[in-house]
Amino acid sequence: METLFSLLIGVFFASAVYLMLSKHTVRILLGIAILGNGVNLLLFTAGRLTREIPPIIPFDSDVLPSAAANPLPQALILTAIVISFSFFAFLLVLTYRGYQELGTDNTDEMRLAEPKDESLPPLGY
Amino acid sequence: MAAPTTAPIDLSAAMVMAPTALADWLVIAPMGLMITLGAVLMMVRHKLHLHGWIAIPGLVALVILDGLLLWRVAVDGPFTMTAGRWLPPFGISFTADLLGALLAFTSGIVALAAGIYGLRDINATGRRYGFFPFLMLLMAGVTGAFLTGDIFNLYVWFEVLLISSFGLLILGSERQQVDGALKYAVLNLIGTTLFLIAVGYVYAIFGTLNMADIARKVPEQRDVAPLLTLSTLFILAFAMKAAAFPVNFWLPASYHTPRVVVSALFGGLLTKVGVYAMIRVMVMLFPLEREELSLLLAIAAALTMVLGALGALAQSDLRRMAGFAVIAGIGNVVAGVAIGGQTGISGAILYALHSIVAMTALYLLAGEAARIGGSWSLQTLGGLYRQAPGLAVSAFVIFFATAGLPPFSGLWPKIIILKAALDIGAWWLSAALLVSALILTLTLGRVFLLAFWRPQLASAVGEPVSPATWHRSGPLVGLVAVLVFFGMFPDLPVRLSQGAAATLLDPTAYIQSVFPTGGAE
Amino acid sequence: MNTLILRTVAPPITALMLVFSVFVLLRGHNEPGGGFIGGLIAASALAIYGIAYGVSAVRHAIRFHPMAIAGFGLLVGALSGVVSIFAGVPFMTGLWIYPSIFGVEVPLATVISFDIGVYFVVLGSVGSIALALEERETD
Amino acid sequence: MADQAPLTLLCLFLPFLTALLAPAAVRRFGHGGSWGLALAPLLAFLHFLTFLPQISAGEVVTGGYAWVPSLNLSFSWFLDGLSLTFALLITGIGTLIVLYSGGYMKGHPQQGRFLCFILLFMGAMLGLVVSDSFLMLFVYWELTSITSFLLIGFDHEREAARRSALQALVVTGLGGLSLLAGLIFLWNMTGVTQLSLLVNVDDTLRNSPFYLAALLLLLGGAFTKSAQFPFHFWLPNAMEAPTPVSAYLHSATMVKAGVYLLMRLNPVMGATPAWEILLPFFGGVTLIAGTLLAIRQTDLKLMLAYTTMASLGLLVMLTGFDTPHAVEAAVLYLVAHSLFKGALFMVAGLVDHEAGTRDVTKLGGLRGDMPITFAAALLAALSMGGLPLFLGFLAKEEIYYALAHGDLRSIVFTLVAIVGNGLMFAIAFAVALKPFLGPHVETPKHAHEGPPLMWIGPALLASLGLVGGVLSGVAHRFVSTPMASAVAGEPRLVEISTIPHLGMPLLLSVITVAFGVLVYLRLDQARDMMVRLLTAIGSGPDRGFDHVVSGLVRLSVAVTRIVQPGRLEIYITVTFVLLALTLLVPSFLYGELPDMPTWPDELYFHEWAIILLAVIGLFAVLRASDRLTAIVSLGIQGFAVAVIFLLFGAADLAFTQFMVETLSVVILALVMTRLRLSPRDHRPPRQFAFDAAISIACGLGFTLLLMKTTQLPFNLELTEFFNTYSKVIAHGANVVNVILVDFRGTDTLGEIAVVMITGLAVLALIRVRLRDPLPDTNVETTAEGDRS
Repeated sequence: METLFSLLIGVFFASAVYLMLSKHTVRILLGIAILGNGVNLLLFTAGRLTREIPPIIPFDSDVLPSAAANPLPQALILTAIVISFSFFAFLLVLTYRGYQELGTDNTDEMRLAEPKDESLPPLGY
Repeated sequence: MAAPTTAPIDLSAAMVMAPTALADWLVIAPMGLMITLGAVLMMVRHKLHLHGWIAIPGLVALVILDGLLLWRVAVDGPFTMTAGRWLPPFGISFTADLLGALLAFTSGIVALAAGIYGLRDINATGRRYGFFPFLMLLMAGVTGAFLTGDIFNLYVWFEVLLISSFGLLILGSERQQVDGALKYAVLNLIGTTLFLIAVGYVYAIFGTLNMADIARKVPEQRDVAPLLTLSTLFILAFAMKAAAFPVNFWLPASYHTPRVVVSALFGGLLTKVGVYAMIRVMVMLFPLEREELSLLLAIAAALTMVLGALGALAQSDLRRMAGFAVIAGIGNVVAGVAIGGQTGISGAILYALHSIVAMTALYLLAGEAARIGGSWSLQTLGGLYRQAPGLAVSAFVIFFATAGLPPFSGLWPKIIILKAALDIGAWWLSAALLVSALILTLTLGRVFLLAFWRPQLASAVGEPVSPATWHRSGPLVGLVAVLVFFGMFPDLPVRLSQGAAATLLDPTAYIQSVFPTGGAE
Repeated sequence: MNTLILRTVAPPITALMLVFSVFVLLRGHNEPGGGFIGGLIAASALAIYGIAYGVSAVRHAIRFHPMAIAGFGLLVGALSGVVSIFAGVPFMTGLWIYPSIFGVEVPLATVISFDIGVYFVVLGSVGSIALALEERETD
Repeated sequence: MADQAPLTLLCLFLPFLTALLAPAAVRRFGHGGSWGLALAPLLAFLHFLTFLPQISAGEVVTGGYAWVPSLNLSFSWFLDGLSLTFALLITGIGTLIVLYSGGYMKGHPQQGRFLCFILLFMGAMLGLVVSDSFLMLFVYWELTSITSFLLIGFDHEREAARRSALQALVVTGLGGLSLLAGLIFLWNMTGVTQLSLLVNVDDTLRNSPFYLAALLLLLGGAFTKSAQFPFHFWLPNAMEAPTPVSAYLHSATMVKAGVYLLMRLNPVMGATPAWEILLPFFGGVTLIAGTLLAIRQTDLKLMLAYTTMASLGLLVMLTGFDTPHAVEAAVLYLVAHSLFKGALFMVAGLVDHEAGTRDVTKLGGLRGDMPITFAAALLAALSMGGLPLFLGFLAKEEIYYALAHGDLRSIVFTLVAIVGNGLMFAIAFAVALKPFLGPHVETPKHAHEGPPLMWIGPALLASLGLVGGVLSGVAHRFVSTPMASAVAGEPRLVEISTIPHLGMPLLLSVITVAFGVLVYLRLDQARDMMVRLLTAIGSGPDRGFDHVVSGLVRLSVAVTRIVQPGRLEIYITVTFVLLALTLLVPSFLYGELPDMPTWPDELYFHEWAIILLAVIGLFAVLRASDRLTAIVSLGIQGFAVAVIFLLFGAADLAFTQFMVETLSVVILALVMTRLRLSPRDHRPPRQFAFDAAISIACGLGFTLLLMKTTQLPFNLELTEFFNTYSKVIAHGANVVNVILVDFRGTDTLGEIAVVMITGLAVLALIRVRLRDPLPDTNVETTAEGDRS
């Protein structure tokens, strides 16, 4: 199963990378969202896979049966999901503001911070 | 929600039973204090007059706590507190060793300086939209990162400081900030994501996240696990955070856009967290892999410092120049890491400490120069030597400290790293170090000539500027005093960074502090 | 989007979602759920109310600025960790007490207050973002 | 005499401490404050004077304190004949310079600052010559560079002064770095960090394979500092500094530091072929170039400056000329030069100060107005010209003793010395006689004799040249012999006296003087000739410096445009190319590829279906031609992931993922509908192929690494612990939640901090009104946008 998941994760990462290589901020944003999912799946697979039994201790037991899924990666992913959602929200609004303020979603045209034709620094003394 | 259903169980199999000394709280306290104050500031966000009264004493307390922490580590060696009382590696351990404590303490100092400077530099809007909460949580992230002993937790603190830096980056109300912030955010997000991915692989290989535990397990797994690929991934992720060539783009693209006090904080702190993580992971966890990849690191280091220095020379804008100066400094640190060994690592650590102070001071200086001279650009600046002699003295110190000339603090790490490079016969790396230092000398000498010595341009004569209040001059003078004092009496920081390097190269003490009884095997 | 239907169903839905969010929060320690998901549900409730009645109505209804609520949540979370200093145990150690209220033994713990902190942070923060975005739309 | 150490330490720091007082002293006492300030170097001078008997008896005095024990570096000094002589020259001439500055800078608004800089520089120079440990030497060496930067750029409102200051900083800074590398080389080769211990290890050093590298690096330091050709250009430009600075830098200090270093290293690094070729060669070239360049000048200071360069060449030449008497000659010439050059510079300054010009063609007949100055100038010139009775004569005799031998090399260098000395003779008298003799020429200011503050210095130094020559026995006993012994590394006895002995040296001296007189009489023709010659040669290294600086700036701009092009697309592309390399290259290089996996046949149909759905969602996002498709497709892959979590036992995750994905899609839709965007992702075919290749490489890299790591046996220690204690100790049945709030609660604390900050950051982003960037102003921001 891990093999198949590895391939799936590869597809996730490849898609994310392709989208992020775009000039357009919106596509970069989509890429970031997919990247987050890829990372989560990677963490999930890193803890090895088990089918269907959630890590919840039954009422009549004190310990979790060993067939249950590995809870640690799940907890890590929960943390990571929340964080990546936060970043996604921030970036989304940033993109929106970028479009508003700079009038474009094309990163090639966003040259306010690093203008294109800057004059040489003074050469004298 | 049920009470325990079985008979009392043996807690000692799961928990640390030894009583917790109050002094152990020192490793948590800086981070805890900053988060608490950040939360409080958030609750009183609209009561602007309270912000300074909460934040500045808070930062003073942070410096004191960090100082006590450093003192304790220097005297007693590393110590650990594991959150939740769980036995390591099951809970999240916070472990303070010399490296973390030194960086935390130095960061505390510059945060205090920036906080005080920010009282005047940040206007009401900036404050209402969270300058001080962002600052507090940035510091929570920074100190948390320096002191945590858990690699996933390190990632979390990276994110805390990253999102705080996003917030700070957009506070200055200028349109170019959106552009800078976009590049900064996207590239840094890629960097931290790569770090998280690497952490995922670490978990997949070792089944643990505690760094002391990983350090113990690496030798067992060395023959089977893909540690070199993993190490390269770590290096790439941390190089991005540290702004090493060729993944340093985000820094020059964004650091000049926010308010200068924010740039100062960033210049001092953010890249150093990346450097810290690189040292922690590559030196302490994967020493043999670092050795194997040292050529890669050395090439990156040489390019970083030379291109950083050249980049600084190419700028007219003082802030952009400072950004490239930060990068050149990172090159020096990475060179130390690449060389390795007691000398190289201690040089890298010492340089990082120096750079935290010097780069913050450099940005604050640029801010004052621009405030008095009315411009950021060397094209129009002039006459500052006459107008602000005190500032000229600060500039003289900061410039030569940055270029690594005596008697200022930049000299010593440069000498140590150069010695380390020549010890192993890396003449080209030494040459890069020297070329970088020379170009920086030329660059900063030119700035002194043009902005300070050159008479004020007739077109630039404007209204007289109000003299600097202590909010502005105090932090600058304080940082300059640090640069001068440790330039003339470098023994203490040198000794401490040597101690830090020794602990990293032989992490027995670090591991011992996490697993006092040899651990739960 | 200020349709009559939405205005009619919004109050009960909001109330229901808020109650449900608290339920999800409290059961989280033993069943799927917890502070984060609870907070998200509560924030969505605010968002729906905001769409129906306008952002200012929501702001008026919750009295505090959402970010202040988030700050309160973070404070609760941090204090839940720090309070263990008084028990002489490390940071974030779960402390449980079982006071008897009206004859019922109620378990109270710092881990629960911590989860409540998470709930408030998410409620405040995500709510604030949602409201801010909605507010733009009505400009 | 161990009890001397604290006093010596105090003397070493006295100039620095006094420097801090200088501005206040001048503010309080005016230019007369320099009388008080001069006490500092005077006291130091007297202190060092007390060591003379000891040193002349062949002893060395060392002392020191711990400084940086962690680097095995102590603040330690080492006084032998060489360093003591230097210390005496620095403090002695320094005293006179401070006095002279008091007069010269009288009424200057920044006189206090000037004296402060002079004293700082003096402290640096003094520390340099007494340093024992390498690093301390380097620290002081660089200190002289940065303090001279301040001094040369003192008249900072003039561009030429700024340029010269930067030039000196860069050239000597370059040398300083070279020196540092050289010193560390020495340290590594010998294991010794102190100059005084170097003497014991000479053979390992000379035989080391790194000898030549170390030597070249050290020479890089010495030659730049001592203005050897082709690094000489900064020195005449340093004349932009006020004259007291020139007098000080050129007589006993700054420029002599390089010679000092060479003399210091002579016992351990000398007497090798490289040493004996490089030093005389560069020294000789510098000597000739310096004198020729001096001839063309009409400015008194510049004439002297170029002869300084020539004299330094002579000194370097002699230091590397391993014949009997060479070391003695160098020592004698060094002392004589310090005295007469200091005096002549001060004379030039006096003339300038009183007459208002220092152009030799516009001066004449001042002897009546400035008799003391004239006397001092004459005495100094006689010494510089090397006429009998003067110290300069002794030096010249010794030089010819050293050089005049039968072999070809000696003949060549003898000729070089004759030409150089002859030309210097001519210039000495041009400076000393031209302004004073002949008909009176009208000058911008009506000249008077200067105040005592100003003539004490030159008069005293010039007289010392005579005293030293007449009382050569005393001078040799206390100064020349110990110094020569120190430079040679073995006992030497200097015996030359001012009574001429018939022989080859005397003959050569006579030839030199005759040549000098000839040139002096034909000075104008000689000058014209040189001007024509130099015009023919074109630009020298001085212009070259400008070209280098502006070229470097242009280069840096060009390079920075390439490495920092300002386009996010390039930044991301580079990052991902590196990522692909990072993942794939080590995997192949170090054999870290996974084993061939077996075909996954254990999956159920619905699991396949959902994985397929996720992939379809991804491709739909990639191919999306409008916003809505993109958003919906993004939702599909997100929900597919949620279902995958559910199928593999992660209910909490699925729940959260579902919620988060919904919210993401909603806010994405909310925001995207307000943007007018180009719907399609236009990439030209080549770009598409390139991007696709990078993406696939990255994806492949992650896949391979994940396969490799999941093929390893897994350590479930942590999970077992959580499963065991989640309920019994932490009282929670949902292990995931217990991990989140208890086992790893600190992560969650950080996470909610992130969430809270995001809320605030988004708020700030939406609310704060942005202005146009105003890069050239720093107006307090007035933006207001808060409405809540």
